[in-house]
Amino acid sequence: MNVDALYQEIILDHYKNPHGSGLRDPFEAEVHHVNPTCGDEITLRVHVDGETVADVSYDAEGCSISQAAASVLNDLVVGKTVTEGFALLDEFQSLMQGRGQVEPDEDVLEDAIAFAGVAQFPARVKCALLPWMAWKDATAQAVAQETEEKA
Amino acid sequence: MNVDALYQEIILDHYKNPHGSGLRDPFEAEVHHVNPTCGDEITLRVHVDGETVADVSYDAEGCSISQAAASVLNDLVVGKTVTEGFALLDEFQSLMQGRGQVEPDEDVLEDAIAFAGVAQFPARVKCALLPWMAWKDATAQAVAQETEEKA
Amino acid sequence: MTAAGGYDVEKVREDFPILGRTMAGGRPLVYLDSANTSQKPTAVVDAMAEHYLRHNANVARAMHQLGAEATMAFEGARDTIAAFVNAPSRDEIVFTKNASEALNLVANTFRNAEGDLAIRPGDEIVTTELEHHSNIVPWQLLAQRTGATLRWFGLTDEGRLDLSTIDELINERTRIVTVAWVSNMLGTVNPLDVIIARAHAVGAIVVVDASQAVPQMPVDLTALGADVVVFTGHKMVGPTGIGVLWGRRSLLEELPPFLGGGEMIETVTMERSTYAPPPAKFEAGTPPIVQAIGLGAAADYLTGLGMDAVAAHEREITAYALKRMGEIDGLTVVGPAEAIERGGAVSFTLDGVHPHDISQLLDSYGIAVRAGHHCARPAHQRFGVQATTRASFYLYTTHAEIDALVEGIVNTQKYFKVV
Amino acid sequence: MTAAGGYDVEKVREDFPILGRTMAGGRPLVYLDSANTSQKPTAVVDAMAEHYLRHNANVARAMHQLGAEATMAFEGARDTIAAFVNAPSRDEIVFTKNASEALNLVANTFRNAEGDLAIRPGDEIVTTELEHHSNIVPWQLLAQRTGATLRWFGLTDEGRLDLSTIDELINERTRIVTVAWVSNMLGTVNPLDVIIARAHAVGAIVVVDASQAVPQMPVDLTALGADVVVFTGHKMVGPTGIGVLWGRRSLLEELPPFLGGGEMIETVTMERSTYAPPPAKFEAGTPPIVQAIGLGAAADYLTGLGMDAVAAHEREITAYALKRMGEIDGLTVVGPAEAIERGGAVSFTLDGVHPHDISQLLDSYGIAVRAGHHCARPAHQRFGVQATTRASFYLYTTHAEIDALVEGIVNTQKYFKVV
Ligand SMILES: Cc1ncc(COP(=O)(O)O)c(C=O)c1O
Ligand SMILES: Cc1ncc(COP(=O)(O)O)c(C=O)c1O
Repeated sequence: MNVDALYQEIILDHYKNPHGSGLRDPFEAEVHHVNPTCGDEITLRVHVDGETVADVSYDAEGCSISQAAASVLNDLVVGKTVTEGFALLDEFQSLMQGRGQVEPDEDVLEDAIAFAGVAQFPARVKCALLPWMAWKDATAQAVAQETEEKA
Repeated sequence: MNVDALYQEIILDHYKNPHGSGLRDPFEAEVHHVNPTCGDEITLRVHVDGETVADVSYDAEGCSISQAAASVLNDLVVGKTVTEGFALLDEFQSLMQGRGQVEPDEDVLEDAIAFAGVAQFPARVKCALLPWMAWKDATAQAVAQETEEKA
Repeated sequence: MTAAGGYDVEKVREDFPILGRTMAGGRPLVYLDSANTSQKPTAVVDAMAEHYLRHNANVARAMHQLGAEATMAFEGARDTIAAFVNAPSRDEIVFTKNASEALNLVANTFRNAEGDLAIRPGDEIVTTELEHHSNIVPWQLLAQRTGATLRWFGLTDEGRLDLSTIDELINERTRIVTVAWVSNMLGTVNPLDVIIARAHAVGAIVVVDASQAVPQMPVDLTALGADVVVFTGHKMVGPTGIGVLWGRRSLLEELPPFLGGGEMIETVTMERSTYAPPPAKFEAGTPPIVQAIGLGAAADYLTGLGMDAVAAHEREITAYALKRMGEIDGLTVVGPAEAIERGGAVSFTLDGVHPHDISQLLDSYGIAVRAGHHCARPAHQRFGVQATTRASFYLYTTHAEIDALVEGIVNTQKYFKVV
Repeated sequence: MTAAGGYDVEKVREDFPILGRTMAGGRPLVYLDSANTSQKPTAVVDAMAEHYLRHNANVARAMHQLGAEATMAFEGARDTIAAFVNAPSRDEIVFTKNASEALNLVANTFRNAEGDLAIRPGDEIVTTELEHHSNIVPWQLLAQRTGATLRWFGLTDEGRLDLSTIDELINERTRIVTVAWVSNMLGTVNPLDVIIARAHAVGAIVVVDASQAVPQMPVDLTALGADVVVFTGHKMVGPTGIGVLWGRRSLLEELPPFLGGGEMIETVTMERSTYAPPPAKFEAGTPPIVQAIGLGAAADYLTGLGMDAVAAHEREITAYALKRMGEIDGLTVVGPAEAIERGGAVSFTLDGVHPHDISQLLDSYGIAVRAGHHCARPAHQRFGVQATTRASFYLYTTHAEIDALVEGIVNTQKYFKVV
């Protein structure tokens, strides 16, 4: 358990300069997620345009890991289709829950491969997943809403 | 811890032939006491005449120790003054709670000295005290009532 | 000596140092009070001591290495218990302090439930006459406090539930049906399938008190199909201070919280709070961490023996006890006299000797049994007795111990000159 | 090295094997998370193991020799705890599963109280902004469920209760005032005398959460004069799974039961039940027997060191920590900065590094601290921080460990390049 595996340079960079942070309009769904154990919080908005995740904007308070995860999430899913986004979530989640045994695919996860080290720190996995769970929740709501409007 | 010390002949005799059992009139107070741990129960009435404990009548369900204790109680306190009765209660109680270290006074406690052995069996002390506690409660009520009536 | 199911009882007894104890008068201990609490194997005690001395930390809240070790051990115990009873999900396992708290948790949360789950005047709650007080009093309190009506199954003379009125007793007004799987006094194993089917047909919730079942038989909660099942650690070779509530997830999600504080929250402000999802929602404060770990070790121990083998041994030893006790003149078994659909608790009366006096005499021979109403006073009332003496058996009970019991009872009769 | 109060800390540490552990990377453990849970001395762990393996039986219900041994040990523990906090009577000591349950017991019984004790709309309950969630949420639930209003003391910038409005806050409508003796986050020791005097002047009940006080200082409940005081075993070198509620006898007698079942009854019929006098009334089901025995052993251990000496050590080590931590640039202590009316929990923030990241780095050096809101989110909100890092000390904490902490914090700053 070497902390350097956790605090990769990429993570600290995203932490210092988070991509896409701040809450923006338009959005179809906004959620507020909390990590009750430690108090980390995120408010996250999703703007879905047709099939596409047009924007993910957020206001997060938390540790380097959860902040960097929000930034990387923004990088990865904005501009992708909802389906692609969920596939990325799956990929990220299995990396996180792999206890350090899963080899991440850089072509798919890009900067998120830096989170491979987090998987060795079970207590921090929740930090990395916080923004992703918020995104999942918000996107599901946004899609449901869209489907309803169509119906 | 020899059971023979507990089951003295005198106790078994009182158990088989309880003195004064059955509920009788007149009475000023009736109480129902339970030993919640084991379920032993006693309904006990006290008839106080002036200063004198004129009658103690009871209906008891329970083990040999609690039944014999009711019988011995009846022998000891009926005909005594209330004050003498409470003194006997004190004497009996200190014998019971003496863990077998207290030497009973036969002139005072008469057959109740046979309960000396019970004191060595902490779990059974409650059995021996059940009728006495009921008597204490009922007598206190009877006396309080009398005082009220006078006032 | 090998039990029917296949383990060596004498070898198993070596795991329980207390069974080798010598009591007053040089008598070897004959422990026949396992329905009250079971003895503990060294493996369980060691697992707890080891945790305290090497890995102790608070769980969930602590993110350091010791905290991770403690959390892993504690949550690992939840996994073990879920697997032991084949719960549909490990997140449906709530740790409580004992079975009584688990039953009260359900009654108390229903008392505070709103909407669909709220209990209203006119609603009915059904229990049975053979329940342990812990499965009666909480429902009496719930009924008193909500205006609902408490009703109950009566008992047949053999000590089985009288199911003849089931369709009237469990009706459209019935909201909750609660029943012991195995009676701690009569030994009766209740026909849960029939009761669950009827209760679910009218839309009632089924709560099962499995305190005497989980220690004795293989349990498959997924197959059972009840809504809530509770049991207690200390009767299944586990520690005191821990019980288990399994609840169907949707129900646990809908019920309001029970105790507030500690880690059961999502977020707290002075004005209001929101709550964590189950099981955390029902685990306020520092949980019984080391007790859960001990219970996990207990489940592992039982799994090591094989619950089929434990159940087979229980059946076999109970049948032997019923046969031998049946030979004693003046002894009446209260409860099923045959070892069919029957657990290993045998309550009895003896003509002319009060249960306390029986247990006292047996104790003087080193034989530990229980006398009284065994927290099942209504069942005693039903059979017109104020108290009984109960001998109860477990995986470590031997035929020789049954023989000692029988000899002890006969000697008791001689002592009190009733034969 | 000898503490101010007179015991040899290095010798005492030998009683706690875990303190000799080596963590990842070969780092010796520096355990600074005792406000979360304390470590346990061998004497406490051995007392419990010995009981399980030699004397285990259920209490009260069992009249055999093992039952008598278990009952004597369990009730003896009640005597020990009563003496440890100088309770007016040992029958006022109720064993719970933790402090959270004890607080909920009070709130929940008031929720169901009738007559004089009933809580009605318009009634007020007063708490404070520095409470642990376990002393907030139960009262929020009580207020929601009865229509009462929850009010609270705010905090000064130094982290002390703002008593300036006490006469308005505690008024004739006030029914219950509940307050922590020592804050688990800020370390503040609250002026109970002033609060109790005012509360009693208006006829309110005073509940004291002594979870962080009883482990650290000599406590005299008879002198204190509160109505209810709760604390928890695992923070005072005792086991998990046990807490204590002391309540004034007249109050315990008047309040309705909390959990129903087991030995809390006097008599049970299917129609209705009556209840045993306290403490049994509030101890439904098999109590945490062995945990109570362990807690008794813990109290004996603390008494052996002398609570005056423990308190003196705590004061001295806290003063040293505050001084050394004050030397670190960018470190802000949240809570009283001086070791006056202050317990041994020091929460802080560090410019530019999130508390989780601090605790993670410290953990990599073998130093165990806690990061988060420490179940005191409102107090964090009050100080505009979402989380803090908390180092907390106890009777076994050394100056060298404080030095290691300070060095660790400085290295953390370097690691995250904030200095
Ligand atoms: C001040 C205070 N109150 C209450 C509690 C709750 O104690 P427990 O978790 O043992 O119920 C704690 C500890 O977490 C505490 O520090
Ligand atoms: C059938 C049954 N239910 C409930 C209980 C209560 O268990 P506990 O005392 O552990 O809460 C018991 C044991 O006493 C029992 O036998």
